[in-house]
Amino acid sequence: ANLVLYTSQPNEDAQATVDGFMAANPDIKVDWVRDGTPKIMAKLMAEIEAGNPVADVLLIADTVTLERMKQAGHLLAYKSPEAANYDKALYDADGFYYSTKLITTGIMYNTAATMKPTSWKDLAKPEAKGLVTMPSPLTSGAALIHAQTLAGVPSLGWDYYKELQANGAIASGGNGAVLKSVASGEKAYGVVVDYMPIREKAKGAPVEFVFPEEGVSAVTEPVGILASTKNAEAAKKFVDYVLSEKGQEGFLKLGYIPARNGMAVPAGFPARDTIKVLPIDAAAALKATDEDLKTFSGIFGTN
Amino acid sequence: MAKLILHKLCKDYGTGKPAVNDVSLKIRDGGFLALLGPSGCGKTTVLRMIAGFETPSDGSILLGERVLSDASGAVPPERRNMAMVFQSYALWPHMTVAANVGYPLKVRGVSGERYREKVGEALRSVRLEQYAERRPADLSGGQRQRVALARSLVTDPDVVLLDEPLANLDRHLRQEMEETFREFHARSGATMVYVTHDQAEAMALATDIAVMSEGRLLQVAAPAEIYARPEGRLVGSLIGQGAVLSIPASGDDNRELDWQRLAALMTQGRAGGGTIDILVRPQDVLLGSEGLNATIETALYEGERYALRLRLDDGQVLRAHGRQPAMRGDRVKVVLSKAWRL
Amino acid sequence: MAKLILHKLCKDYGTGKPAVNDVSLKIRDGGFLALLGPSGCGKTTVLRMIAGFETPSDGSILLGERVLSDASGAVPPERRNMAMVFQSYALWPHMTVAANVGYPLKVRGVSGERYREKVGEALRSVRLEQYAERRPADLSGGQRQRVALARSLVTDPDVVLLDEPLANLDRHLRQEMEETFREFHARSGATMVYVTHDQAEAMALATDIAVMSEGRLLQVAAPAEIYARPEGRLVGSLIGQGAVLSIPASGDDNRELDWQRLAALMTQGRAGGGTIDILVRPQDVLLGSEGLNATIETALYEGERYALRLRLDDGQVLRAHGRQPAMRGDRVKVVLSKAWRL
Amino acid sequence: MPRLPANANSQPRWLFPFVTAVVAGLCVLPLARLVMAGISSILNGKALELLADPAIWTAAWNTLTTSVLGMIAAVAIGGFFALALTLADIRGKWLLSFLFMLPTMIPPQVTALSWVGMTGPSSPLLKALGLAPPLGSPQPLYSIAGIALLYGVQHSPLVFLSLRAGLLALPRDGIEAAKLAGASPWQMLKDIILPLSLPGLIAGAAMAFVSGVGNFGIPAILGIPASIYTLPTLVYARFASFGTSTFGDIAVLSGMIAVMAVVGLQVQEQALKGRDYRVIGLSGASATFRLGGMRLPLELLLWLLLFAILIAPFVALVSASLVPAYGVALSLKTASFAAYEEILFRQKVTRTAFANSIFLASATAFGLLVIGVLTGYALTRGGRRLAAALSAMIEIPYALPGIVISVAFILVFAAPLPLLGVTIYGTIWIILAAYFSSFFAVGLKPVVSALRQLDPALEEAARLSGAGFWRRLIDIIVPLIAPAAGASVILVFLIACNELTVSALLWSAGTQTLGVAIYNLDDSGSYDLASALSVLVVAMVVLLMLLLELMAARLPKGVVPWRN
Ligand SMILES: Nc1ncnc2c1ncn2[C@@H]1O[C@H](COP(=O)(O)OP(=O)(O)OP(=O)(O)O)[C@@H](O)[C@H]1O
Ligand SMILES: Nc1ncnc2c1ncn2[C@@H]1O[C@H](COP(=O)(O)OP(=O)(O)OP(=O)(O)O)[C@@H](O)[C@H]1O
Ligand SMILES: [Mg+2]
Ligand SMILES: [Mg+2]
Repeated sequence: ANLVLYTSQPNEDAQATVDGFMAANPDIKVDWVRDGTPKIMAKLMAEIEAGNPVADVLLIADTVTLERMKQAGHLLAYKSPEAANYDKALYDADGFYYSTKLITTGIMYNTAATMKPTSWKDLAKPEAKGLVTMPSPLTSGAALIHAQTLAGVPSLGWDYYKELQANGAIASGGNGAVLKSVASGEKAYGVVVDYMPIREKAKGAPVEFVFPEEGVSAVTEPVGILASTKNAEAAKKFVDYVLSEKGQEGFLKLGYIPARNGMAVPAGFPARDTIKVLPIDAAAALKATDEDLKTFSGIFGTN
Repeated sequence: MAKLILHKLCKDYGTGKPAVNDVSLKIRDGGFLALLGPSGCGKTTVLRMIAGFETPSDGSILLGERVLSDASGAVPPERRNMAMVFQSYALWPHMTVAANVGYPLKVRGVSGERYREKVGEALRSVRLEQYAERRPADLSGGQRQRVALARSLVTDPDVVLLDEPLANLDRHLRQEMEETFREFHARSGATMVYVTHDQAEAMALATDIAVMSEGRLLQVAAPAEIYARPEGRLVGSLIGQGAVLSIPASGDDNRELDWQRLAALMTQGRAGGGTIDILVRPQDVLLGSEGLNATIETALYEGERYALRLRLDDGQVLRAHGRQPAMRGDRVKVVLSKAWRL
Repeated sequence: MAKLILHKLCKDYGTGKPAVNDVSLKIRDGGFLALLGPSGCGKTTVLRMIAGFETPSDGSILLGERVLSDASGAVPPERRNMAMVFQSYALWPHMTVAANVGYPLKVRGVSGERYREKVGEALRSVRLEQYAERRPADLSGGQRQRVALARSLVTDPDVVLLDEPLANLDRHLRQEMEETFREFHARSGATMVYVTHDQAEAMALATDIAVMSEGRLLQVAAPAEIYARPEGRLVGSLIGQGAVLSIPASGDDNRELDWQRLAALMTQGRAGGGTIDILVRPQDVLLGSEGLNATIETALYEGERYALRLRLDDGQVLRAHGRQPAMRGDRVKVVLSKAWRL
Repeated sequence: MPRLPANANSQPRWLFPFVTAVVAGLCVLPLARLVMAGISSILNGKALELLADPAIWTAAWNTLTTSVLGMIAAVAIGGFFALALTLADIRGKWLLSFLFMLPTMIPPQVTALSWVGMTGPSSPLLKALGLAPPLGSPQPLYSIAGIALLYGVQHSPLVFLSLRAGLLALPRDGIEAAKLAGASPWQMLKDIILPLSLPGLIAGAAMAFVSGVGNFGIPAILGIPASIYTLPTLVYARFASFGTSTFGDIAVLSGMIAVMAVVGLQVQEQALKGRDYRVIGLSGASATFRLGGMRLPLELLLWLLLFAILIAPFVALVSASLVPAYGVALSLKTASFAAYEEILFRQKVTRTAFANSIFLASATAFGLLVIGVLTGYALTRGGRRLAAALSAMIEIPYALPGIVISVAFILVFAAPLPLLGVTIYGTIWIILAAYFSSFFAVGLKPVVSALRQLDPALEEAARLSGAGFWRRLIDIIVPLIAPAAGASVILVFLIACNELTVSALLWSAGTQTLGVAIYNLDDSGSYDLASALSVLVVAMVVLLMLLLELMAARLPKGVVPWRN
């Protein structure tokens, strides 16, 4: 049977990744399915519940999700030789999952906006009153990680979110919705993942992306192998490939910051070492997830 | 009230043959016109034009001074103050019998005690008091027809259009309903137009009878007149159960012919000079020991008497009444005591 | 073909009063039964049970040896090989006239030349050859009824059910159609059940007449029999246009009463001994210079003669025929030449 | 003596068991499996904890209010169009009806976004009028009323088609009788026309309500910014944080949605009860109202509504497909057909998606017509009580968010089928099965209401002609309910054609649907490609509708909804 990949990467990216892998391993054929993280997880969990998971390899948004899979015993441990080239914080010590790239969350603004924000705090200023939008952690995995990350920064914390809420910020949909909202000028500022506004700007959209001075949160699109796989060998090859220099270059070409040490950054990004990534502990974040979601929705009023 | 005038009315459904063709008719104020004619001759179409459901292809309709419809436009049905019994009843299935009957009142803003009273009265007049709360679907055919009847008589319309309103009723009810019509007509003074295929009904009710055929108006006259002096074969054969015979032309202008004259003409043989049509009513055909030779073709028991169909030796058909049972094929002699030249 | 047997048939629609109540009836093989009765008496319901659209609440229906319906179940209508003319026609609006008529043939797998021939023949017999390609919605009321008629006669059914099939037709067509029924009946030998409110029609066509009232069967007999010897007030008044009088009991068993006997009874006054009902037919009421005193209540012109309603001095109503015009309120004397004790 | 069959009822004996089996297979089984999956979590109280959360109840309340208000809006808009276009002498009926079918084809998110754009600071229209609110002003559509309004816009064609079928069955003479009784047009509408076409109207309203209950796209875009959650958005949120209790939570939330749908159905049954809608005699109301001086204003109003409902969002869609990036103003300089080129000639997924969606949509539409007619027949002719239970079962899947249905189907079909040993999971057949389940209610409703209006004598006459069940179904019943059958096929086709949430989880390589393709493009930031594909889908549907128009002469009267 073919190797089956479940991924939340955008279509073209997924196709490029798979094409690259198949070019490197002509004897393995890969079928892939892509969807938003919540949907792909719903699909996978339902398959597991039904006793017949189809996927062999997962390549999805955030480590928290894979940490949950790991704890539920759905993942296979594999120590990839490529791990040596990676920062220890970027993969699971037992080899259950490996980060593949950095997708940071920062601030975008419409070029028509009067204030040019440089820090997270700027979004709570009066100039931004009613003009800020961000993705909801209930919809987007990256947004959840982002909230958990900022909440852990002493100078920001949940109080920062309360200020935002008081300043008329809204938490809506996913990153795509934020992008549209800001690009169309409906809102002036948005909290959003980096590659979207950078790509759109390149196409001519009236937007700008900034890496705030406090630092950015990041999701790392980890890869992991399902415990139930019948294609373990091929799956391991796939993991090795995405972690390899070749695989990482592929991501770079697609406009992402590779996770591997010593790689360049895509056009439009500041140099890798000037980007300050705020740390997050996947296991701890997982434990706090329900609590954090509640806190967040408490602030933004789903009650 | 006022005169209802149809002026050169035409209606063509686009089927090639006009359904109504050049019909002109005056119905006097408070008149009661019966419209008679074979199936498909355009009676319903005339009614529908009077009501305003069909726009005439040509001609006009007036009620007194008021133009109801002509080339320039038409008054919509809801503002004509007419009532109609549809051939298909047209009851509203979602309303009870009482609501069906009371609807024209409701529309006119009648309510409360007066509404109940009027509806009750109308239902009583058609013997349906006990069915007030039923739905039309749960009624028998005749009962449905009576609901439609009650509905048409519940208000005070200027014109009442009745399309075979008694077709599905038994004799007793029919007589009662005829009585009801007569009373209603006398009381309200409404102009009534009554389509029927039953000549006896028409005679019994109407002040005028109009006979149509293939979209054309053949004759309009009072019942006695049209019975006594029908114009043309069709009217003659439609009114009264007479038979039409073709006999050699008499040459004179007299239209009433007696047996002497008839015997002379009919025995004289087919000498030139053309033929004329005469109408012979069954009651004027006397069976006896003299007269023309005829053969009994059919003899139908009608209760009171036998309806006989006779064939004369020259092949023409006569109708007669007989008191005695008769057999098909029996030879008889007949005298025609009276005939009418058409 | 075989005998159609209704055995203790009941139908209750759940309205409190059964629509059909304990009706038992045998229609002989190839018989022609006319079902007569006032509006709402249950005629259509009987037909619908025979056809299988309603399951009887009680009782059974047999066609020869074959049980069509009883407590244990019923043969579905589509396997009864019957045909019916519905009171509401039930034509299919999406099909042409020809397709409506031909549908029973199509279902039976008849096609090609034979199909066209049969449909053509059926349409010809109801005079609708020219309307074959019309839709029912574009026909007149009588034309629709004729389509329904043609549809019911196009196949060779075992039983034909006719629910007031001629109600909307004029006299000429009616006579032609009666002829068609008679021919069809003779040719096919099908058992016919014919609902009508027209006693003359029933008499003319049927081999047997059944009279119903309020769901019950009152009398079944041959036409002459039921005319001559009606049982009970209702049958008496329904068959022939007789009037029913109440007179002092005669004390003897003779049911045919002549004028002598009647005069004696009626003038003897209301001495004890109870009363009896007698039926007096209009043709037996002779207006003259002697006899009972009566007042003319209404005199309706019927063409051939006047239909008179007379009120006797004791308040009872009589019906009579008069040749001369008569005025309301005229005093006359009548002799009752014949009467029948009900 | 030969034994008699047990009933002379018009249903063949196999029909009711068959229908029950179909409903059990399509509707009950998947949902039962979902509940089973959640049962441990329900048992250990985790899922029930959910019910103690006031947020759930707020969401339930929001769902209810938005759906009810949305239904009212849909009835108002769709009903207005249906009445005006079937009963009045409006000019250009053909075009108006034709265009009015299309809003169903524009994905709800697109409609929502274009309305937001249309009324927001960057609205070209408002800018041109100088009425554009300043950057960042509050958006009035982010509210219960806004969501309801868009539900109304999105679902009004459902009401339109269903009511129209009811109106076409009106008895002509019944309307004439009302006119002659002196009823003004308004009274006639109120007393005769609407009550008589109530089955169609209520069916449309019920579909609009249930569609609102299950809608995700609109509250996701309009609700979440204002912190208005509905049960479907909450369900998605549950999936976002997949945990051990998720199946239990989903089962509980679905249960709440199901209860809402069933209550709605009950209300509908009550509204229809105790009345008779069987039309006696010939039906077919032709244009009944002459509008006179009212005609022009009414026509203007119709076109204005159509502009807001269809043309504006569609123009937004087209312009988004012509500019290279979101937020770039469309001008001659910025416009390019690059997106179409890419979609048509480079993306091979486009062709697959078109083929799959057309196959799925037509198979579902016609399959459900067959099942719907059989089921409708059994429901209207059979016992009331069982029928009510079956209707409820059929209703629920349509009310549930697509993601729940698809999860339920994965639970049932991920493992190989017992006995057969083959698995349909991962093939196109599982999507088809899920569509059957999900759109059963849409296909069934118009058919049932038309059967309710049918004069029973017409079928009786066919039976006496000797026509067995199938025969009269094909020859008599289906042609007689043709307008409703047409509505059913077209509705299901349109909805299935750009359906997203059901197929989102069920597709796999090679079985992408158009909805999935558009969503994926959109989700990965290729807005221009997504818009271009959406435009192409609309174009395809218009093409198919024109094809239908060409065949119209050979179809029964009333099937093609834009023909009168
Ligand atoms: N579906 C029904 N539900 C309740 N009652 C009904 C139903 N159909 C008929 N009835 C009642 O049953 C009785 C008999 O009805 P049926 O139709 O058999 O009368 P009928 O003899 O055919 O009368 P008509 O000559 O007026 O057609 C009537 O009183 C009628 O009101
Ligand atoms: N909508 C229509 N389209 C085409 N032709 C029609 C339409 N309605 C009636 N006709 C035709 O017009 C003629 C007159 O019809 P109309 O209904 O007026 O007859 P009628 O005198 O009432 O007959 P009946 O006594 O049978 O009811 C008939 O030949 C009929 O076929
Ligand atoms: Mg007529
Ligand atoms: Mg009847």
